[in-house]
Amino acid sequence: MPQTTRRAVLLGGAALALAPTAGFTFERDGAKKVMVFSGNQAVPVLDPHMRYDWSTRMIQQSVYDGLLKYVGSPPQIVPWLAESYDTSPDGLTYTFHLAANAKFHDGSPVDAEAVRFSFERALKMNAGIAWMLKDFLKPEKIVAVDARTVRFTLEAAFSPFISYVPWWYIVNPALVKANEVDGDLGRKWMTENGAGSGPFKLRRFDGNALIHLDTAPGYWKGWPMGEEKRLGGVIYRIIRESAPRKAALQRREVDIITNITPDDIGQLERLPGVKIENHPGFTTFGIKFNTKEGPTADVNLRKAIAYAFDYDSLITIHNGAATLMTSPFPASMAGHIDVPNIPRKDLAKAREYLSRSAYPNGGIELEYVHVQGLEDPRRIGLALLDSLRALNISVNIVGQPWTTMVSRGSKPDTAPNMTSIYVTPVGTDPDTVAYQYHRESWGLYYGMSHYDNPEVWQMISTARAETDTARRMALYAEIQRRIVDDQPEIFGMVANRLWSMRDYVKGFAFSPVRFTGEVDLYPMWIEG
Amino acid sequence: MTALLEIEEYRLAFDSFDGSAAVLDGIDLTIEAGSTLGIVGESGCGKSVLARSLLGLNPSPPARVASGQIRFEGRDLLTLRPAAMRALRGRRIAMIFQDPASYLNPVLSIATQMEDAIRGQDAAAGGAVRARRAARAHAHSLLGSVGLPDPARLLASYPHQLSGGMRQRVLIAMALAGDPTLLVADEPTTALDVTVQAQVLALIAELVRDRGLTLMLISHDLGVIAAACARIVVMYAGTVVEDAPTRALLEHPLHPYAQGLIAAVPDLDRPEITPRGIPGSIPSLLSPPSGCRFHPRCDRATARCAAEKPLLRELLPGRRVACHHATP
Amino acid sequence: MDRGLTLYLARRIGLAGLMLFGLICLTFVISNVAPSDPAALAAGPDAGRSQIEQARREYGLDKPLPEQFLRYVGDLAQGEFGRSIATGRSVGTDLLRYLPATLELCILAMLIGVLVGVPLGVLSAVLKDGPIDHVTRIFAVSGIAMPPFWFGLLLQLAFATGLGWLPTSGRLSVMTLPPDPITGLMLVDAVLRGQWDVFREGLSYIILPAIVLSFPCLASILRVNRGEMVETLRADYITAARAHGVTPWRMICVHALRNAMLPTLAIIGLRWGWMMSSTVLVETVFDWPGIGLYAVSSAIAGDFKPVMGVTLIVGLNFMIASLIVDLLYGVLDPRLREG
Amino acid sequence: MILPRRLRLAIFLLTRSFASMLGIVLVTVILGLALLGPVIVPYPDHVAGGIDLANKLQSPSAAHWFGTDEVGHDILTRVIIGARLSLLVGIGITLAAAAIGVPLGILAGLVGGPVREAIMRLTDLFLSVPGLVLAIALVAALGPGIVNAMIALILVWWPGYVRLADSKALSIRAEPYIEAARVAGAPTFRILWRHVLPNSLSPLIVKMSMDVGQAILAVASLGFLGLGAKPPTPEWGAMISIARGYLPEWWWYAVYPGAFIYAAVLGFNLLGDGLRDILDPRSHRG
Amino acid sequence: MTALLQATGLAKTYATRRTAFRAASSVAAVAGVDLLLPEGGALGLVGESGCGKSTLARLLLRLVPVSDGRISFEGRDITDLAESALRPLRRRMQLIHQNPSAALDPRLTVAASVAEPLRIHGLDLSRLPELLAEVGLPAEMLHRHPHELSGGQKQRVCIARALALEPRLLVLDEPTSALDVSVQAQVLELLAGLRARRGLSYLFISHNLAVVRQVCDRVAVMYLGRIVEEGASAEVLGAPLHPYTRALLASVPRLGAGGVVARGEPPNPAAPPPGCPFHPRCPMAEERCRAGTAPLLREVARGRRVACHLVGGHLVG
Repeated sequence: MPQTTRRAVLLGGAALALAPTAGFTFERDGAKKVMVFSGNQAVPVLDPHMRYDWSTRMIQQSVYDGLLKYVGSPPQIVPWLAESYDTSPDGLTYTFHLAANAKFHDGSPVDAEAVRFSFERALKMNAGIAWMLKDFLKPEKIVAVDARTVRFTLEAAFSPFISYVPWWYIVNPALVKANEVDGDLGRKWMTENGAGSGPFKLRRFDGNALIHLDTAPGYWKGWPMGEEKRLGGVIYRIIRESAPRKAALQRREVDIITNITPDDIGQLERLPGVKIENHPGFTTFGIKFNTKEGPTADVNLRKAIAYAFDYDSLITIHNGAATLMTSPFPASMAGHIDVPNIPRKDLAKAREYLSRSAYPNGGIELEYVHVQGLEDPRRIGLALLDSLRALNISVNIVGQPWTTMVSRGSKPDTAPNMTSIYVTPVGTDPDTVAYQYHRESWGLYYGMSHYDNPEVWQMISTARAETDTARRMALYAEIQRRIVDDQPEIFGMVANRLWSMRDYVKGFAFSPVRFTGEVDLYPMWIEG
Repeated sequence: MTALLEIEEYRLAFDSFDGSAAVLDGIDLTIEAGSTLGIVGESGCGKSVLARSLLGLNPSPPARVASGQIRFEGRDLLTLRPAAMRALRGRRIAMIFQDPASYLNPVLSIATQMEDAIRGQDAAAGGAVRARRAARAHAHSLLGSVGLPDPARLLASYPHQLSGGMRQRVLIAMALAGDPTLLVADEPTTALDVTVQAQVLALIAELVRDRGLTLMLISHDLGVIAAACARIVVMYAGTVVEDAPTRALLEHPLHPYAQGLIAAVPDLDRPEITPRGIPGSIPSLLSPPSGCRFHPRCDRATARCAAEKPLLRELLPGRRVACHHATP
Repeated sequence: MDRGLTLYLARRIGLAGLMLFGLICLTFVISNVAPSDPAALAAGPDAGRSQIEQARREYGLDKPLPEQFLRYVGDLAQGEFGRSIATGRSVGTDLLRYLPATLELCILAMLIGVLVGVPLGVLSAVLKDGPIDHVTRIFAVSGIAMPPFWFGLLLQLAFATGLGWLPTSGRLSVMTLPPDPITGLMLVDAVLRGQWDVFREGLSYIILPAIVLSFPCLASILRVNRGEMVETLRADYITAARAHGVTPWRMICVHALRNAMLPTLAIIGLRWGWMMSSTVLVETVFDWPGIGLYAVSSAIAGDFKPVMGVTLIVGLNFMIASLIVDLLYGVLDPRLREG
Repeated sequence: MILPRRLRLAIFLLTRSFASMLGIVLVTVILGLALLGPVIVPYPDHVAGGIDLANKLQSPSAAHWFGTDEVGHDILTRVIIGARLSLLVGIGITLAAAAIGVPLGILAGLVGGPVREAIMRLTDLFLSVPGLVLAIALVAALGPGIVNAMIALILVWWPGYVRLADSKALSIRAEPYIEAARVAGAPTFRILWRHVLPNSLSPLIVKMSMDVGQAILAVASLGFLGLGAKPPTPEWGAMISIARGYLPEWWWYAVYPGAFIYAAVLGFNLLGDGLRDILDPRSHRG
Repeated sequence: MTALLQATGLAKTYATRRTAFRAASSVAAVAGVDLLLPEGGALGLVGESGCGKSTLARLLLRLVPVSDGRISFEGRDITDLAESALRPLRRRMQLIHQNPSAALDPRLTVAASVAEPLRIHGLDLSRLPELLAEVGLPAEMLHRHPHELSGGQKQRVCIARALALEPRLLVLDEPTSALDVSVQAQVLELLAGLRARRGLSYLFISHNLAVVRQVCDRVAVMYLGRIVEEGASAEVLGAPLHPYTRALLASVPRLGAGGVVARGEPPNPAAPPPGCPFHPRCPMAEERCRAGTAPLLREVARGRRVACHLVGGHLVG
């Protein structure tokens, strides 16, 4: 590969010039290096209370701070804007004590009012993250006790509360109010502007192409790698297709990429100066059956399919970079157990279940729906199609837009026979997964099975209010076993998360609770 | 008088998928300097092809010269290189065409077209090419000389704004741009109405008289030819069948085809004479009749006519005819 | 401007308005036959039922269809294309952001198409049935037959991945700031601002997509121009020009080409319209941040407001192009200029 | 007498032109593959979706001439079966569009007046949006799939035939022989059927030949955007769409289906050009 | 003699289409024509191109809509008849076109072309060879296509097709102008023979005065959509009264000497001159010719009508 020249921005970014043609230099901003990260997904809306997905949250996490923060693997919740918090014994009241030196990018302090304002704003907007707390937290129950103390009083005991708090970012009330139009809570302005206190601040925002962040000078929390090594900034560049993204890494146009296919790993590993980060993930893949209507309402047929499915193909498709699920919960989730009788490919059993079903000789066609444009579920669909030929069941593989799929899944009579679904729990609390199987989740994308088992529902409700950890975990173990018995879905796999980066990229810290592809940019730097 | 143009044994074929058509089959004729010659014949007899041969305008392929010579001022036009032919066009031999509407470029102004013709003549002459302004002045005077009023306004206009007669006058003016010796007029009035036709014919006669031009006029209309030319050549199916002074031919045609042609034209002044047609139709030149090409339609044809091609012979002084049976 | 022209323009614009309304109806109908639930998209992936319902109200999706339609038309009348369901952003703002990139790409591609297509067409016609003509003709048909997305991939393979001469995709390298917009067309702005290195870099990014986009257009122009030139060179007035001794160069480039350019102009107008729709493919391949990519990504996400917006823009562009071609026709063809 | 001459002329015109010969050869090969496809493919099992993950992404070899794809399908097999699909779809779209457009167009051109005005305005409406964008909107609404893609393309394709048939009908209507038929007392329908339609046939055949190619290309384009055929249907454009993610290392995966699209479309266009030379030697519009 | 075809005040106005650079306007192609064709008569219609003679022919055959005036055929007013009501009448009024190559459907054989009217009216097809023989074509021509025939043969086919329906009126629109003179004479012979044998009536349109004089017993001269002179052909063409007719006759090149009279060219029908339309070209024009309305066509002698201010005043007292 020919070495290409790199471009550099000279002081202040006002004057532009070509870098020396010999060799290459890093992207620089003044004396500091700039790291370029590339993924496939746009960041249409920056507002932390409006929406989230992996790319959006990565930028939000960089620009904003939360009261707490998830770090490490297994994920831990560490203090951030809040130095500490207290919980009342009844599990209803949480009191957060804020750090003294935290300040927004405009220099104003991050005080209790800012926290209250931010939570209130998120709840009022009732979008994005609001669902996590809105049933348990009313805006008027958030009180700024003093400048550095905020108290939340929940409507009912809710054990997962703390596990959600890190995703509630604190915005600068003064800026938001200054840019409010027609009582929109600053929504329009916040779409493309930052009002945070985070380690980075926005320099250029073009959500479909490129986002340029500058490191916030004198970030209140300091830098783990030290002021000397810290970056001058980060660029998130959207390259939709994997081939050009790989090429860009190869040509050193970017320093780190994500959304690489398992097939790419081998190629990338052989490149000199390139390393791979390959970590067990947190995102479960399952094929949800419609348990209410159609042939798959028959548990025996579901079992037959689950036993006929070639689970190894999931691993092969991912070139080994995946782990089969041993329970409805991902392995790094608290309370996860290996459910002993979870199905694996066993054609004899499959045929036995089939013979007990309404279709002893197969002869039916089932629809398998995946999100249009996603490659892995499509290939898994092919594997499913291949597997079910042994049962004389044919599969109609359909890619549909997300909206269509969700809309169909909202009612049992329109939900597809089988739908491939990825679910990433937003927190480490087992309730986030368990609640998918609750009656309340029916019709939502993770509730497409319309799983119907009132006993399990009852256990889920009990567990989320239970404050005794041991008792909770026992309940969850039982929940996992019961769900596997009912087979509302084929429990698939957890794919590894993959990044590839130049070897001079340092400070990468994996945390499974983040979404696929999402990186915590704060601790990273470039060496050399 | 000296011969300005001599055509000898000129044969031209058009090649097509269906074979080779002998469009001109041994043409022999001479034009004296300063004379007026009319060529008459029905459609497909090759008269227009002959006219275009003089300026090398027949597209090749499909046209292919089989044999013969066309000597103009002593030089064989058929062997001229393209550049030399370009130098001749317009400067020595000029041409005016049948349908003035289609022979003027619809999207260019008269000024542009005339200037280009004038400057093209300059370039061909090898001397300095005059400036557009000078060329336009020349165009102005040319238009005046063909009897067009208000040349300045005319120059600024486009062909579609002119009437048929004006267009033909413009084309004549362009033909005069290089001050030619020989003017070839290919059916110059066929597309015009009868009143305008008379005007254009008068103009041509006037130019021939005033400028001492040699005229070769081609038409299917014997009346037009008779009005403008002193001598007439009758063509049939790619051959010259008779060559005679106008009055002599009209009063006493020698070739059976010429006789038939004259008898077929209805005479406005003598309606009591019913015109007679010539039986049959013009032969296909892909497989022309053997011998005399007219013999299948000729009531005097004999076995000899089918076998032997009659030569164009001088039967009377100044009168040539190609017929085995023709008598003075 | 005389009264006739004013009347004509008024009629044409009125007709275009009618067509636009038809188009709006068409796109609205299309977007509503979809079995998807836009509200689910609006509310986000983890949204609960109440959030979905709130989004439905917020976007007016709970209103009956005729009312939704009237609202949409009303919004459009104020230049407002509605809000994207997926992102909540104003489609009008997004279109304004992406349109210049597409226009820039199309203009450059059209320049390539005309500057290469017309001379090649002339050359091919003048050398009719010669070897150059044969090669050119196959080349021209190839332009129409070559799948643009595949051609783009091949060029990427060759020039970006293989030879490494040009970047694979995007509009500028990550660290280069685009010049402050004057016209919105980046290359033009770079020149106006005197930022020549940005211009050079921008050129290196735009050249491959522009070539791919221009190929079918170039081929069409070449074909039509060649055909018209062949026809024109056979025309009587060209024979006359030859007889009058007009120089060959002037005869081909002025006398013949002026006539051949009229139908060529028509195909240029038509192709300009088509080009806007081909950008859908080309922008997808080259990650070009224009309206084509915007339309495709929205269509795949089931987000219809942007698709409708792009369809309207593309249709409007097409109508304007054909109006301009009609007017240019009058300028170039004196026969149409006055009665 | 006459037919042989016309036939000979046709053969002469075709054989004289290298381009036309190439078109005939390409179309014949595609037709042959489409007809014989299921018989000659080396891995018939890979058509229906049988997967072979052990052999995924193999480079071209004796066993797999064109290599294998990401689930181990033989690319040669799928490309050949793709020919059948593309051909059916291309011909289907063209025939359906012509069946809608031609009668409407001839009616418009012959009857004139408000009927023509209404038909032509509707046509203009569809023609004012370049096809691909409209097709994308339609398929996005109807949902992806080969049948929906065909419906969308037929919907954007028919107006072209209205235009052509209308202009032919208009020009033929002005022919004296139509007037002669009217003088003879022929009713409109007879004029349409006996004179207008047969005399419009040549340009229609030429357009249809070219449109088969363009329809193949359009379906492939939709496939490429992920809006065409569903897996495991072996559709060329959809194959390239997937193959894109495997560039540049597994280049053959994208290159072969693309080459087949190119060859097929080229073939039908060259054939159309050749037919035009035979049927309508003076016309040459692009 | 009874009138077979009669027109009163017949007019046709065309609207020109508006384009980008031109407003819509109207052109009077035919303006107030009175015409009478007696049973068995042959009326010649002469004039230069664009004078409206072809339009007049098509008006009379009801092939283009009438703007104003009445037409009667066989004594019956056909001005407002619907196309279906006209269809049976069409059998008795037929048209021969100027260019026989265009008047035959290139895809049909001679047999099919000639048989078409018979089929339409459900007549006996066995008469085909007979029809062909009548126009002087051998029977083997039946299976030829138009492009295999010469111009004269094609015109004969067209005549046979017209005769198939046994018409009483034949409208001939420049039937020989596309033909060579040697063939023209053959066709004229044929037409004369047919008229004598079948008792046909001809409306014969031509710009060739000599041909009209040969074929027709009456002649009408048209200028700019109007008839300016009408009468027996020997009189009109032998002793013309209207200055235009005189100019026309004087312009015809003769085998012998030629002469030139008329100046200028026919004006644009979209912008006709005021007063007598011929006045800008007329050598005798006076003040009254230049203003007011066009002179009316008036009878100046028995069977002789002229539209000229100057003529009318002198001859009829």
